[in-house]
Amino acid sequence: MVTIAAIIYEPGNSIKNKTGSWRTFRPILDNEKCVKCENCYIFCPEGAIQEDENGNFKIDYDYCKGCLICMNECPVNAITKVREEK
Amino acid sequence: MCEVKVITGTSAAAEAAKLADVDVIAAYPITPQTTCVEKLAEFVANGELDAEYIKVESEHSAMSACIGAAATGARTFTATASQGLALMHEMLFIASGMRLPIVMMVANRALSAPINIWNDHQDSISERDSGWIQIYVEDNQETLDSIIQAYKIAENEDVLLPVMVCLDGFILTHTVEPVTIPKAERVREFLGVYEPKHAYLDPDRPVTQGPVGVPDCYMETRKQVEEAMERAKKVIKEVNEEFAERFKRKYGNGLVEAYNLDKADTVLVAMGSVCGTIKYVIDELKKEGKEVGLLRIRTYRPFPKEDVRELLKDAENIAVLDKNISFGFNKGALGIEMASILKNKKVCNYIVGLGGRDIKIDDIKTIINHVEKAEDDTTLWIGLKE
Amino acid sequence: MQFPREEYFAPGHRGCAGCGAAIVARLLLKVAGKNTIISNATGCLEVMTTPYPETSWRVPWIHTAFENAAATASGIEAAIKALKRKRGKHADKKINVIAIGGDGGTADIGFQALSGAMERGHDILYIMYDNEAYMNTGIQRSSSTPFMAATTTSPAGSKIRGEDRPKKDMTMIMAAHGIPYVATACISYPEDFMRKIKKALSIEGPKFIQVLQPCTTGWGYPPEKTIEIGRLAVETGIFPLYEIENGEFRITYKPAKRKPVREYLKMQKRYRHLTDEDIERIQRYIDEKCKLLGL
Amino acid sequence: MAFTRIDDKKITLRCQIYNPDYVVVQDPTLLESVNVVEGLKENGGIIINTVKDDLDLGYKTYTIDATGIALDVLGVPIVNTAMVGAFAGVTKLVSIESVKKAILDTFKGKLGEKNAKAAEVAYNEMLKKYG
Repeated sequence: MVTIAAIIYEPGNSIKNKTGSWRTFRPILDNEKCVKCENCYIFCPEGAIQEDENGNFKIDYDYCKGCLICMNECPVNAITKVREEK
Repeated sequence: MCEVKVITGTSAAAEAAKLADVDVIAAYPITPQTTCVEKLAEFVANGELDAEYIKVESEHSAMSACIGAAATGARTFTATASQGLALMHEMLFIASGMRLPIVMMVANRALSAPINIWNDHQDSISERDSGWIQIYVEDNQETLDSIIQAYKIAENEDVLLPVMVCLDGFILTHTVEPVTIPKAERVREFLGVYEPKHAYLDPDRPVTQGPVGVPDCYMETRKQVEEAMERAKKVIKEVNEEFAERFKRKYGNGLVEAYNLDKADTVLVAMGSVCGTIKYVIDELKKEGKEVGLLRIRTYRPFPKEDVRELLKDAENIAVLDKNISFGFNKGALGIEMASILKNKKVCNYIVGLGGRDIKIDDIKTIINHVEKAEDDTTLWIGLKE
Repeated sequence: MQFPREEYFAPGHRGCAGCGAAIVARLLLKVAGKNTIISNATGCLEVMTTPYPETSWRVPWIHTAFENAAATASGIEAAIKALKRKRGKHADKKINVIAIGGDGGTADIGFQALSGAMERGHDILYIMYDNEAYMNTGIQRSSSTPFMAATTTSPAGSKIRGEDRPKKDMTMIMAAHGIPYVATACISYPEDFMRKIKKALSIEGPKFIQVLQPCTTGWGYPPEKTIEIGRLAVETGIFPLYEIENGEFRITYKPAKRKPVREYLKMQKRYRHLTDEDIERIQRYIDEKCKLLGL
Repeated sequence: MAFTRIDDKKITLRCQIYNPDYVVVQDPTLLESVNVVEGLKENGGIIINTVKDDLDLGYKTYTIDATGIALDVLGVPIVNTAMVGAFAGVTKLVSIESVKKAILDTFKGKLGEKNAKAAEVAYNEMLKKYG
């Protein structure tokens, strides 16, 4: 049933929409090389790169659209790309 | 005790907004509405009304600001006329689609071109399909009472639609009449405080209002507005009754007002202040032994189809007066609609009073004579110069 | 930890891969935080984030129309004031009322409502996310489209070579309103942008930030270059970063040596019709502007 | 041009007035450009703001120097309230108390008092002059 005035009462429920399926290239983050500059974290349009409990950055492939801004902005080439094999 | 003030229609509207203790007013001046928003500015400036008054730069922004305020849970009021209402057009649909109980006074005035500041109904009739409840009042007392009622109707959870209270420019907006002003506490008791459950912007409850209505949901939202309109008929009647109990004034059944219908074969159907003139003529004719009736459409949207059918079931000559014209159809909106629901009856349509053309006693008599003699549905423009 | 970790802009939105507008929204909410209400003009950001029944917003958000994000925000701000005063609502918090619109919704159709809201002194922050054309409707030119850029309504033809008018200077126009804070920003400089949001939100009254946000689809470059191109816009001086606080002008980022604009232009399809002569002309124009600003 | 209807019953008639019982002329120069008595009922009356005393318009004519009263009492030649007082004095259709109350409701403070005074002066003058 459509809500009154189509109001959406569930904040941020777009997480249902897994945009990871859009990807052509998959960024791979090498934590060994990572210097924690946070470039990939802050520039990701999806917020798909987050810090885990160990302080390592992880890419959430459910949402990563494969734009590769992270790879382009990584100063130490810790992020590389591979072709998604769908 | 109540106080009686001798005031204009626009002042009555301002008094009503004050009594409703509105939180936010957003308004832009336009003749003949201005004296309403001036009065409200005065109330706010004097501390008689505790409200935020946004002096917007256009009517489009007036309605936009009202929508923003109503969507935040505030009781809001604005007023406009004619070109201003036309400029709001886009936002009117958004207000109703977002189900925000905004109340607006419309000082009915003709639309340009040529520019004309005087009364007719073309402005609000052109917003017929905007999802707003439309109430057309006959006098200044009804203006005040209807605006108070409008909040009660609009904020009802079965309704949640905006309401425009339409009063005739100059004829009501600038005419002083004795108006009984109810006590503020009693109006507060009647209305309560606006506490929306569906739509209010609050960081503690982050909702998204006004999203993209994809084809999968849009049509349902339209149906919901239509259903709310249907429910509004009942609510309007109930509010009219409750208002009558508390304040001893009522307006027909809230949707329509029947005047001398019982014995009359000839019935005039009209909206707004001209109904007063028609009543006068009816009383005069009665003295001569002639019975003519009036069916005043008070609530034009939602349209009181059932009441109209019932009340006009015995009428033979039905004369519908319109202060608007649907170009290319040579009828007014009310004329078209009455004909559509009274299929086997003679329904003649009279285009009257456009751009402030005076509607005289003789004009009403001409209409009565014409409809009684007419053989078929016809349209006549009344009061045109040779 | 350099940047705040809270995310009030959820993934799953329909922005293009590499979308700069999404970065604007994400950074904005990181600074503004929970106690924020957003009034969003019609445009890319609105469309890509709220296809019913899904929303990417974790703060209260409203969209009403294209030209009126500022007017809608005026109403919200007034309502909060009235409800606080009359009914003690939201008494415990300061709510950031933020209007956000694209360059079309801000510099063109929304200009009147914006000017009105700023002039009236509402306590709101207006964010103009500037991608220099009507991207949502298919890359038509706006008054914020730069000189000679090709769009679908300012195509590079044999007679007219792209946009024939210079970019409208919205920040300076807003500064002329005498409001307490205006600034330019670019998503490629997140510290600068976020500092400006923070500062703006600490100031009472109307605030305006124009944030440049490269658009992969509209400008014609591969999505991974969004940030790089934005950086070049600043490094070449075609989009200088500054703020004007209470009338005081301050450059917030000064390139050590301005890069030639050619580097910026050559990366984008919308400029590929430019001749060397055209590029020189644009360079001269930038040099003049930068001289005025002290860059 | 403006018009007023006075009745003990609720007034519903909304059209303009074509056959008045009284015509009130606030500005005597109108007499030269407008036929002010057009449509005036046969036994109707006309109340004119003028210094002249010998006007004959073919109807019962009542004259008053409302401008003089306004200048005296208000200090400005705005004659509306004096003319209302004059109308009450001639017609007795409304009491001077009602007139004064309406004026005091409309204009606040000193302005209201002065205007009520102007109405009263005109009212008394008409009573004296025409009984």
